[in-house]
Amino acid sequence: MQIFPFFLKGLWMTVLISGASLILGTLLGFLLGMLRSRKNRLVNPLIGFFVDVMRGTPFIVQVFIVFFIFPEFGIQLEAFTAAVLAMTIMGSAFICEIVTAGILAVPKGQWEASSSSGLNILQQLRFVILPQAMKTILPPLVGQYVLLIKDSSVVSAIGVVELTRVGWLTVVRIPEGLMVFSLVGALYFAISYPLIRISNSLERKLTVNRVSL
Amino acid sequence: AGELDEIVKRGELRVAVQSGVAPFAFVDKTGKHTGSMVEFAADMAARMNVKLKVLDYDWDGLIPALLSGKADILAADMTPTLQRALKVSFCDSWYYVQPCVFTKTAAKYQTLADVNKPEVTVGVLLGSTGENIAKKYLPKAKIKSYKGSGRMVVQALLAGHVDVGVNDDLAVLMVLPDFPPNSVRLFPKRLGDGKDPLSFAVRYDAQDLWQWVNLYFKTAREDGSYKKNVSYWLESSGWKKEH
Amino acid sequence: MLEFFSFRTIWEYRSLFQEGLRNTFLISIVSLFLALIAGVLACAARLSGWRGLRGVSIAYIESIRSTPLLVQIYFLYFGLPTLGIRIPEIQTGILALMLNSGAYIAEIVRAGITSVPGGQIEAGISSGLSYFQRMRFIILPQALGVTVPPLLGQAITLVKDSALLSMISVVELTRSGQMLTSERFMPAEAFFTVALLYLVIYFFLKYLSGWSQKKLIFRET
Amino acid sequence: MIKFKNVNKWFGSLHVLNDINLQVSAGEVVVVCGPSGSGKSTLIRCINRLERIQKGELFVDGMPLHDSTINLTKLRAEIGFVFQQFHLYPHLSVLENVTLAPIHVRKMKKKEAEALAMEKLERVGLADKATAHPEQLSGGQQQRVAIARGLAMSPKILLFDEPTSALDPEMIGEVLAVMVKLAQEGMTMCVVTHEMGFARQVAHRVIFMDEGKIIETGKPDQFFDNPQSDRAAMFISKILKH
Amino acid sequence: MIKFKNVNKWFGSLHVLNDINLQVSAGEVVVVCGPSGSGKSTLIRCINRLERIQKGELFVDGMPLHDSTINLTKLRAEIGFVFQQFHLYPHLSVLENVTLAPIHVRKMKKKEAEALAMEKLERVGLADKATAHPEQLSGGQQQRVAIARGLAMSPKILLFDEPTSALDPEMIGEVLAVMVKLAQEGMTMCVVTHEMGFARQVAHRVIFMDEGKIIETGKPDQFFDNPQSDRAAMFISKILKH
Ligand SMILES: Nc1ncnc2c1ncn2[C@@H]1O[C@H](COP(=O)(O)OP(=O)(O)OP(=O)(O)O)[C@@H](O)[C@H]1O
Ligand SMILES: Nc1ncnc2c1ncn2[C@@H]1O[C@H](COP(=O)(O)OP(=O)(O)OP(=O)(O)O)[C@@H](O)[C@H]1O
Ligand SMILES: [Mg+2]
Ligand SMILES: [Mg+2]
Repeated sequence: MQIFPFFLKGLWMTVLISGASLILGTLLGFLLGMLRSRKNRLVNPLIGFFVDVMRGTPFIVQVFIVFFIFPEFGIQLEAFTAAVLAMTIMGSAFICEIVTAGILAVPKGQWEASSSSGLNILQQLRFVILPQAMKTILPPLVGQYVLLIKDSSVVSAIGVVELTRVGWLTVVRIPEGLMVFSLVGALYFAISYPLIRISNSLERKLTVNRVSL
Repeated sequence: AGELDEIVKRGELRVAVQSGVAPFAFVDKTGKHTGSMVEFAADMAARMNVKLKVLDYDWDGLIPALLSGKADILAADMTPTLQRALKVSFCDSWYYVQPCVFTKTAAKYQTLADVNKPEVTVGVLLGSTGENIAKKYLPKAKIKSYKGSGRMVVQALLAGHVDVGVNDDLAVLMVLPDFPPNSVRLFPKRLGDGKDPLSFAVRYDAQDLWQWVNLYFKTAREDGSYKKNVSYWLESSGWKKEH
Repeated sequence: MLEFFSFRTIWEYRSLFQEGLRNTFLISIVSLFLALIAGVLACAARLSGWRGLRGVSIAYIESIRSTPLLVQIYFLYFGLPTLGIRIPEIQTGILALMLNSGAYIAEIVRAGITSVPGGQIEAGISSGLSYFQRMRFIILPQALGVTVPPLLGQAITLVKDSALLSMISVVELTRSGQMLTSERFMPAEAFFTVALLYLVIYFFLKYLSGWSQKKLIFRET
Repeated sequence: MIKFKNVNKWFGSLHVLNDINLQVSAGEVVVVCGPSGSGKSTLIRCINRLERIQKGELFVDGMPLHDSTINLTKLRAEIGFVFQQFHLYPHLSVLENVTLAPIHVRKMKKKEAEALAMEKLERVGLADKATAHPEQLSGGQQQRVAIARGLAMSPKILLFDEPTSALDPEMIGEVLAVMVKLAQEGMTMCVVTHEMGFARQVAHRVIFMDEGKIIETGKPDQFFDNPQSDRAAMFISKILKH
Repeated sequence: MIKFKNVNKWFGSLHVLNDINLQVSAGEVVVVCGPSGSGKSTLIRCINRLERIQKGELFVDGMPLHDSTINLTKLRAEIGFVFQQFHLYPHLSVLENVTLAPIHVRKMKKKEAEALAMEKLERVGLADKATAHPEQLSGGQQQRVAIARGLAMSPKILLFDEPTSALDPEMIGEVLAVMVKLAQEGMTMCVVTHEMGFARQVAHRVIFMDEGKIIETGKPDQFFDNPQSDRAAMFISKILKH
């Protein structure tokens, strides 16, 4: 049980990295998502390509590129910063997809009505489209957060001592491997489960009542 | 300016370790990096009169960390091979481990010949000395390499996923007390000539650092600090109580 | 690290990468197929009127979704043998990926089913079709169209998650990269090759999904 | 054929059907009208048990719908329902839309069901669209296919819930023409609609609902020209005004 | 006020507006009718550039819409548009729906915008619903709020695209009444509608379109009672039949 404080430290690092990158990734993701929903012929393929590469390559490779290849171009980052940056970039790609889908799910008439009133595009997004899109965006967004939190375990490869890393480090010293990993699992569960419940209840609240099958 | 100048100017020696290998490098109860190699690194830094920075990577991160310049010295339980030496410079070996074959006490395998058969599965650690040795001496057996610590191989053995394991005997003996008594037995004969070297590594353009590390070990052997480190960490298990 | 990027070494290791790619591909396809079955069953259980069954399915889905795959693999590989159940690596990996993706797929399928407009269901009811007939002939065919994009996402996740099997000594794509790194100390070569090959699988799946979506999507008028 | 006896239904605390008594005999055509929210849809949806009643008795073709043990599949096979929004199956062709139930509920052979479906499509004037998909049809055509789909089960009763109110004005005529033909051939029909022309031409009775109650029942001409209750009079004046 | 000069528009290969020439002067009320798909919606959507024209010239309030450099925000602030499906903002209250554009486009103070909005809501008879949300209103009320929203920008022109065809019959009257009042007060209006009563009462001109062309233009009574072209005659007979 004396290992517990160590685990809490790992948990704290996991929360810190995920928290920072979720906030940044959400901002960036929303920005990209909004740009993408405009269907601009120049910007869209670019964002599309970015999203494809981020979705199509393992996160560990992305982390390595940020940490080990960026230095070749003069960008030396601390492990923590590199981890947050990599998570932010990757997260923003996934969030971008969710946001685009949410915006496209708002009926076209809402765009037409608001542009007919003379609102400019930013005003339309800010006052009319996004508030409605949030209904479609929120449940998968929270679900995506859970995935990102779990993905944060990958950054242990560049020396960030987060929860999973703590598990591996501890397993070296004490025999109860299963117990260690149960604890790791339980701690992830402790962060993820509430989020999943939130996502589920948002989904229930925000989607219209339906006929039973 | 050479590598050493830069280290001194920076005031910090950055050493990459993989903290999964007690007693070479691991994280102790208090969450501190320690172990034989970490102590050597600390001593080096002290004698350079700079601070030590321990960079702790996963296996996948070790080599890139050295090559990309994140770390100055790679202090892992790595065996120098000629192929690897094409990319990095290995310093003189500072210690010799004895890779051994181990199996469940009840298993029928007795000699190397019993194990060198296609139907036998051998568990090793990815990238470790054991992996190189097993490939060399047990070419017919099926090899499964695990990632993580030496404990993984023992665990895989006891779970029945492999028939025997190959790892250096120190690492095996170290973890045995944590498993049910008498469940694992080591083959009496060590593999190879009984001695396989471990070396620190530096980038191959850092010849000044390379020489310095070699000189360091020479000095340490002479002034007894080498002996102290090795006998505390590697030749007894007294450290276990303290860390 | 990029200075002396060696294509020759990558070429030299092509058979290793081939093996890794093949295993990743096979493991993914098999697990995906099984996960689809598991997901549809779990979803059916979740939507069923039976409270017990629903409870079991929710427990399965939510516990999988809130714990890391790594922990799940660890349990199957090192935990099950303590109960006397020992499964070889590849099968363990397939089982883990199947259970893991199954939970996500269950949610995807459920979302697809609930997206079919209520009027469709009422029209089916009014014609006298039974629950299973409605599922089979009306709801599932329409749900399929909406489900394809998120299923693609899950398939991609699964492919990338299969990298974790390297931990238990399965030689898949990521492991081939690790072996190149460990033998030759060429990490840049290794991970660019690996990333590229994953990207190839990704675009293959994306193409597949675009194609099937074209065949499956219907708009209600 | 259909018999409501003191039928009541609530949605939560909302009393949507309030002591409904109504009989429809075989071959009769009944038009239901009334303001929005008055319970018209709920009323006819109860007839094929898309909604369940909570108090009172409801018999359809001799089957007691208030009894939860009745065979619903059998009941629904006897009743066709046409929705305001058509609800054709978008993934199936017109022909498949019509044959789905005959094949899987009536267990007809595919050939046989297709012959039957073509006959019904002929009847609504759309035999040439059999291979089209719903999205390729205009609203009026879709609604006629929906009617053919209902007819294909050879139902004893046809229910319509505002079948023309989602249609463009020019298409309303073609759907009403089909419905008039069916009425004249003796089909038992309950139709929620505000189409006065249709009601006057073929309805035997018009029922006016408000706030979950049947307020007035009468012959169409009498009802429209000379409503008894104030509420009905006001309602009729509203739908006539423009 | 509005001037179409040989305007053409295509969707892909579909020629939806074919050499349109049309002038609407200030204070005029023009009704556009014609079969589904004839291009009515496209025509009036071009007036506030929801659709762009591809050939010809279109001037609105002196601004050349065929020119891509015009200030769209300014243009649209001068034109109110009322949609068939209302398109109220579901997440905002009625009052917020009406004040949104005045506050953010006209840069009014919130207080000021609210006073203005209340005045407009009064005008459509819904001042008491200011705090309600759209989903709590009937269709007719929603459409009246949509009109108030359009009016709140004090537009020079109001465009209506089938404003009553998504409404229950009893609610059509209340919306038309508001529109009649606006017309009588001298608002310039283009209305796509099939409501003959409205057209006869207030329209100065009826325009009949088919297949992207303006087939006939005339005074309402003359057009409905005595159409010149066969196509118009057939169309009128269809919408009158039931
Ligand atoms: N599933 C439901 N849950 C709760 N309330 C309902 C439900 N269906 C209908 N209602 C309410 O019951 C009342 C009667 O509804 P119903 O649809 O029968 O009216 P209607 O006469 O058909 O109106 P309309 O002309 O608008 O179709 C309305 O107030 C409606 O809001
Ligand atoms: N965005 C679009 N892309 C392609 N085709 C379109 C688009 N909008 C309209 N059309 C087509 O252009 C033609 C004219 O459409 P429009 O909506 O103007 O007709 P309408 O007269 O308003 O018909 P309705 O009475 O059904 O509203 C139709 O054939 C329609 O299918
Ligand atoms: Mg209704
Ligand atoms: Mg239109």
